[in-house]
Amino acid sequence: MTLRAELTVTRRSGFRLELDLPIAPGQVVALLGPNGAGKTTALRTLAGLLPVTEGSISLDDQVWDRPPSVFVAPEDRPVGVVFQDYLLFNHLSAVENVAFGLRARGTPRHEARERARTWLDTVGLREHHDTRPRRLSGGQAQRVALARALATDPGLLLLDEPLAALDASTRMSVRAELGRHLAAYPGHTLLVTHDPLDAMVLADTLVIIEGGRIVQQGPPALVARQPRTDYVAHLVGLNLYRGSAEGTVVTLDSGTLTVAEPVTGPVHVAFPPAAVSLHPEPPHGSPRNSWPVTVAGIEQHAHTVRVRLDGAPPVLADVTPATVADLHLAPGLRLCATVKATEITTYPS
Amino acid sequence: MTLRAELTVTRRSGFRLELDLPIAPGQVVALLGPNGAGKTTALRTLAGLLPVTEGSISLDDQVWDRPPSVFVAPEDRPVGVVFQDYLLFNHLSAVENVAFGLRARGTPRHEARERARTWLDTVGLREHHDTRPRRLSGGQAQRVALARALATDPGLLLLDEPLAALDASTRMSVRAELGRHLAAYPGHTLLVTHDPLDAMVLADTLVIIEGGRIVQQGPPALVARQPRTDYVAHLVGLNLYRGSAEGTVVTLDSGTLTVAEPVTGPVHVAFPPAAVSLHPEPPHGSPRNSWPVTVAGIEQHAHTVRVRLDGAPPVLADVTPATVADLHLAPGLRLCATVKATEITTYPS
Amino acid sequence: MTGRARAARRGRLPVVLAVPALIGLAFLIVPLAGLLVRAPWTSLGEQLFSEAVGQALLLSVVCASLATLVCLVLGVPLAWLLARANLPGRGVLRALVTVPLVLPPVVGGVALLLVLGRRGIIGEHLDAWFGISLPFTTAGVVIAEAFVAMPFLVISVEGALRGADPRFEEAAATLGASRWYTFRRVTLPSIAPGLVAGTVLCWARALGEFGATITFAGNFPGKTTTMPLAVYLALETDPGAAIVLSIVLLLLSVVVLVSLRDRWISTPS
Amino acid sequence: MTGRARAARRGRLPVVLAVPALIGLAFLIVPLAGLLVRAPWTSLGEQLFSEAVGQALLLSVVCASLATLVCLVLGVPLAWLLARANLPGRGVLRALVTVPLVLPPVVGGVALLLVLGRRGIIGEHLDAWFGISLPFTTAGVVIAEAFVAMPFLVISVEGALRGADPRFEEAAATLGASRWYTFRRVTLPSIAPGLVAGTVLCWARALGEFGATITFAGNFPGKTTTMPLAVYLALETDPGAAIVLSIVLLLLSVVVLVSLRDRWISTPS
Amino acid sequence: SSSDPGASDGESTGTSGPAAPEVTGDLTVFAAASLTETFTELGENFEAANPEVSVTFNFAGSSALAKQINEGAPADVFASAAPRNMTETTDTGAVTADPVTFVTNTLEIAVPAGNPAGVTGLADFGKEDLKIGLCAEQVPCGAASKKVFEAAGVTPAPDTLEQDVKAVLTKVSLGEVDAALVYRTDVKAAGDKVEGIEFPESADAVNDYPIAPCAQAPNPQAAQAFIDYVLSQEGQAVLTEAGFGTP
Ligand SMILES: Nc1ncnc2c1ncn2[C@@H]1O[C@H](COP(=O)(O)OP(=O)(O)OP(=O)(O)O)[C@@H](O)[C@H]1O
Ligand SMILES: Nc1ncnc2c1ncn2[C@@H]1O[C@H](COP(=O)(O)OP(=O)(O)OP(=O)(O)O)[C@@H](O)[C@H]1O
Ligand SMILES: [Mg+2]
Ligand SMILES: [Mg+2]
Repeated sequence: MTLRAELTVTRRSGFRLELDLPIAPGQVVALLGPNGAGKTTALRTLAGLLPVTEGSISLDDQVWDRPPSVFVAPEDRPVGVVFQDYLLFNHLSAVENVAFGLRARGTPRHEARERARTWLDTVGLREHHDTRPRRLSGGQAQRVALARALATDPGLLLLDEPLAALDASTRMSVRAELGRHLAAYPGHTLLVTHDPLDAMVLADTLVIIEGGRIVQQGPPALVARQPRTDYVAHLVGLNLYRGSAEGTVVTLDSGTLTVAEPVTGPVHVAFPPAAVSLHPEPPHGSPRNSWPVTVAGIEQHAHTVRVRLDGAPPVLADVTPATVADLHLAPGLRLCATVKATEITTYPS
Repeated sequence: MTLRAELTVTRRSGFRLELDLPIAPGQVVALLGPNGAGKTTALRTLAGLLPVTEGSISLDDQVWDRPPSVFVAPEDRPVGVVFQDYLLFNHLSAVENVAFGLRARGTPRHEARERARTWLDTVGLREHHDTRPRRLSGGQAQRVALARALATDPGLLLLDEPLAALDASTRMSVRAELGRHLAAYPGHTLLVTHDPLDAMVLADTLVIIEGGRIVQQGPPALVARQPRTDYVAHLVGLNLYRGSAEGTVVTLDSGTLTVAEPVTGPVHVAFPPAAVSLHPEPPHGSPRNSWPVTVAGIEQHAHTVRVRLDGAPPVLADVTPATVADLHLAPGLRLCATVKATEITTYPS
Repeated sequence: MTGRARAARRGRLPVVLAVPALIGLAFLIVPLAGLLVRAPWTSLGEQLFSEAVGQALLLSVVCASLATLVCLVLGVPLAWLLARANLPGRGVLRALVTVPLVLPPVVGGVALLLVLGRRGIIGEHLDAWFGISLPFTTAGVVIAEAFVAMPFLVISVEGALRGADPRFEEAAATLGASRWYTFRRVTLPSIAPGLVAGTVLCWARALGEFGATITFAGNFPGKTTTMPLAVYLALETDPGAAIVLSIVLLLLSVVVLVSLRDRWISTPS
Repeated sequence: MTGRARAARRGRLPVVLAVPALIGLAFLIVPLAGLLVRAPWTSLGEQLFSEAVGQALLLSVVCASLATLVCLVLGVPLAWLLARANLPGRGVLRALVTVPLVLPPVVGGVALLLVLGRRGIIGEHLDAWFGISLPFTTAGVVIAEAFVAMPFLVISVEGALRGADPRFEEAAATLGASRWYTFRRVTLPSIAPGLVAGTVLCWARALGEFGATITFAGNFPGKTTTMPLAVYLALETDPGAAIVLSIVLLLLSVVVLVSLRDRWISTPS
Repeated sequence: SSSDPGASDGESTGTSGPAAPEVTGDLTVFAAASLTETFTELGENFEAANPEVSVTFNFAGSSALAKQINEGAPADVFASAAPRNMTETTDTGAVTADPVTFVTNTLEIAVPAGNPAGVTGLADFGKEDLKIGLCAEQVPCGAASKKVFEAAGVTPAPDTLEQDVKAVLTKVSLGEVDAALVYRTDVKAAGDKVEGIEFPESADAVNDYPIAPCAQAPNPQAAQAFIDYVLSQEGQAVLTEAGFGTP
């Protein structure tokens, strides 16, 4: 049941997108890239709103699009899309918008509305069930769009910057909710985002495109460890772990971390490589996390150096070239890594 | 020439916005708040697209809106608006969109287009002068909207999340460009954003609203130092300085900082309070910045403690309660603050 | 000045629009006023309450409404086909659909007779196989009116469809909505104002239809004599009465339009 | 199968829409085909190339186009007034504007005579002060056609205006555009399809206008005899010729519509 | 000027005229629009005389009626305002019986009430400064007009050539034209808004109104009975009252 997209799309403006993208069931692929890279174009092609020029899209042995003869209409593909500009139906209330996909697929009216209401509650719009989209604020509208796409339980979720208009705290909670949903979700997901945190937290695989071409792809940890370009390095600079929390202590697969915000249960923890300090000796002071590491690799980027460190847990650190000289950084060197608890973001996974 | 808005707006949905907002000439006010707080409503009221229910809006001695008798139409107010959903004219090319305001105000066609082209180049759309909005990507469209609002040199700029759809690196450069423009700009600016960095960097004053009411306002540094609510503390946690850069060294009003990215000339530098480590003794290790500080105040927030520190420069640090106990933090205590160079964001001001 | 009045000031009219608008309004309304002024009001009462007039009025409204219904059922899908489907030669089809507008209605009636009359290309078979004869029946009136009025509906609904943003239909498709479901639940509501305008044009045109009706359906009181036919006959005998009858027809349509449109149309906020 | 053909498959039609659409199409086109079949093709040539027919054709096109121009200049602002301005009693005004649709055209002509005729309310003064007399002139034809056709334009443009998103006009206002500038540069382009539809309806209706024209402007070859008048007269003597003339009129309008509309209309992508 | 309104209408209550036995059922009469008033009255009288019969009229222009009959309309009787339209139906066989002329009509000069332009005779129709309305040659009254002008040796200078008499008459009654040639019956029907002026040449152009039963008349007996009634003295009285001439 793998979704395979090996395609080329040419637009009248001369823009050309080449994509080779397999998505396994249950997998979440994050599509990242600068403005105009072709992210939305890719989504539209998978949704069936734009036929491919060459190549094909298929889900398992079912071909969705292969010129010159095969084309499955969008309504016959089990997709759910959050559009970058939402495209909510202005003449329907929030509940009716969310219920639309269910109704279209034959769910009885009452049940469809019931489920739509639940979804709206999930994204924090309990008070706006019967509001028309024009009367919603930007962030509220975006959440309706997200609920609408999720409500039909589609086999392929296509999310185009689904959290961009949300304020910081709503974003946190909706992201967590979305993460929970995606973790239990058997379908395929393609997530477009400009926020590396969204990408790293929600996705199993990152695909970075620039100018219509894939420049790098792979699991977040791997991409972060070995970014091919400065752009990628800048974009995916994040140490990300799964673990199990008990108060402010998170037990990882190897090692533990102390965080500021007490939580319980399985969590994600993340902090940027820049947040990691390296010391020859364990320092005394505010950082709550301090553990021995060994330099495994060093890579120079624009103005910073990314240091791969083995340890429990293994970690990436961004330092200045001056630090490299100062500490005589070289593979094999033993050091102490420190990270402040307040630098670590946690969210339930 | 101060803009004064002391108003109440009631919407049919029952939402009520109360705002008391003076903006001095040349001042940039950032309006922050969760989704549905009333930010867009406030902007529409100032633009004249929504009449106030009570109160008044006036620019100096010229009254724009005061029920029951005075109302100046939007086209007679010298405003420039970036709408949250852009509202670009679909039948006009990017250049024509940007030139629209100039043409409407009587600038000759050729000159208007010339200036529009310059603006598009400024926001990085050199290759999309003649593209229709429907053929632009989300981020490209948003930049056209920004250029359109700025092109007329309005007396009051109203920007509703003008950078939300931009990718990280474009956002950085457009933000810097916008900052440069606003610094030299004699008019009044109201900027809505969800990004604290945008707010702290671009604005002189922060106004935070929740549920239609102002919960706190003041200069960024002051608000960051004494946030009234956890929401505000979380939102505006940023150490921000102006200084003058020479390579990787930035000289501030008091003290210097080492940064990762070499720049020259006047700059902003910023880092979050969480990036500041506190040590009883200067530690040896990767952090490039380390200077003596004295605890000036301690404030408990949800799970973290914000420590105000005097020094050169003065700085805010977020630490865990465990650190407070561990280091026996108390006003007057002398410590050493360290910040990694790679944690510091710099941008030309 | 209330909030409403202030909003109205916001909507103050630019002279360059208001002046032609008012001239246009005068151009349409002054002749009606002329009719009202010159009408022989003394004979109004007896004209108005005669049984024949009542019959004709009722028949007019019923037939025009039925014809509008037919036009909606057939014409809206046709408009959709012209606006959305990728047909070859669509431009020619569209022009052909417009053509009955140009055809003098009497010739339209002749054309209908040629096709649906008892000796007509199709009518022959209808008569032979099913014993159905459409001319000179009330059904014939409905058909004649529908034939003349449908292009108005089709063209204006097609215009509205062209103006509507097709991306909402795309969004509906990604939600699994079939074309038909999308059409009902997304397309139609989003062109509501255009649809109402087209329906009004269609109904009004059907209500005023004369030439095709008298040719195809004849002029049988109680069966096919609609108001315009009654007006025509009255012109033969008593021009004053014809004017009065026309005014009755006008009043009726104003009443219907005012009462219906304000229910259907709510200005978007 | 080319890319275009695949896109067409994407646009495959739901039966529930396609069937009524095709019935509707047949309903409008088959009677025209009936006319074509029954037309006396042998006499076609001489009918077609007679000078009188050429004159009538030219006059029809010129008058219909001028009438459409008048309607555009007066009707579009009127539509805007009805759709956007906060007038009291707007519903009644709108219904009154619709009314000339319902008026039997002959009565419409009488109404025009009552107002603009030699003894009419206004015409009297026009005659006395300026020596202008409109009946029996080509200008009279234009006026009669405009009177009958304008409601079509007004109602369909008004529908389009109602359907347009007013927030783009708001955006224009914040950019300092006056109402009039906004109207020209934002409102009109955004309702282009509705405007084109309204213009087509208006032109076609004017081209086919008969009753009001003959009543108000009379029938004098080369001056006021338009094609529909020629058709009516031909119907009296030679029905075959009338059909041929109608077909000429149809062909003309198809040619004009096909050539113009495809230039004006580009399907939004 | 012979426009004295007789004001006496259907005084002819003399019922049960010719013994037309056993006429029953529905009778459909297709009659020219100019016969609306008279035939309506005749129909009522006929129904009164034959209680078993119900008469339905279809009034429209003669040419439209001819077309309808040719296309198989269920008509019993066709009364045309011109022989030409009747010929259209006999040509196709829709009417097989020989048509009978049941009335005639002659032209009269019609001028607006008070005769503002001082029109006295046919000669005035040649004056360029007068507004003149005539019927188009294609319609019967136009053809008749042409004949009388030829007979009188006048070259008319019309401003409009109308498609039917009523259109001309409307313009006369509204004062839009100073003079027009129309039928006597029309002048009569127009009442006091229009004055009629008789002229000698009108005798040269008499218009015949033919009537005939239709070939496929659903009710041939009633059709014949109705035609007989129209031609009877009683029927003719109603028609002459309205200004028609007897054949
Ligand atoms: N409808 C269209 N027709 C032609 N070209 C288009 C169209 N839409 C987008 N493009 C062009 O294709 C390129 C890719 O656009 P796309 O919308 O896929 O970018 P994106 O990666 O989604 O960017 P963003 O982050 O700004 O949303 C851009 O250069 C854009 O100008
Ligand atoms: N046109 C409208 N009519 C009635 N109520 C509205 C309208 N637009 C917005 N509201 C309501 O007013 C409140 C404030 O909306 P507003 O758009 O000002 O929020 P916002 O602060 O801009 O939020 P966001 O960050 O999501 O854009 C919301 O509760 C919203 O539902
Ligand atoms: Mg995009
Ligand atoms: Mg908003």
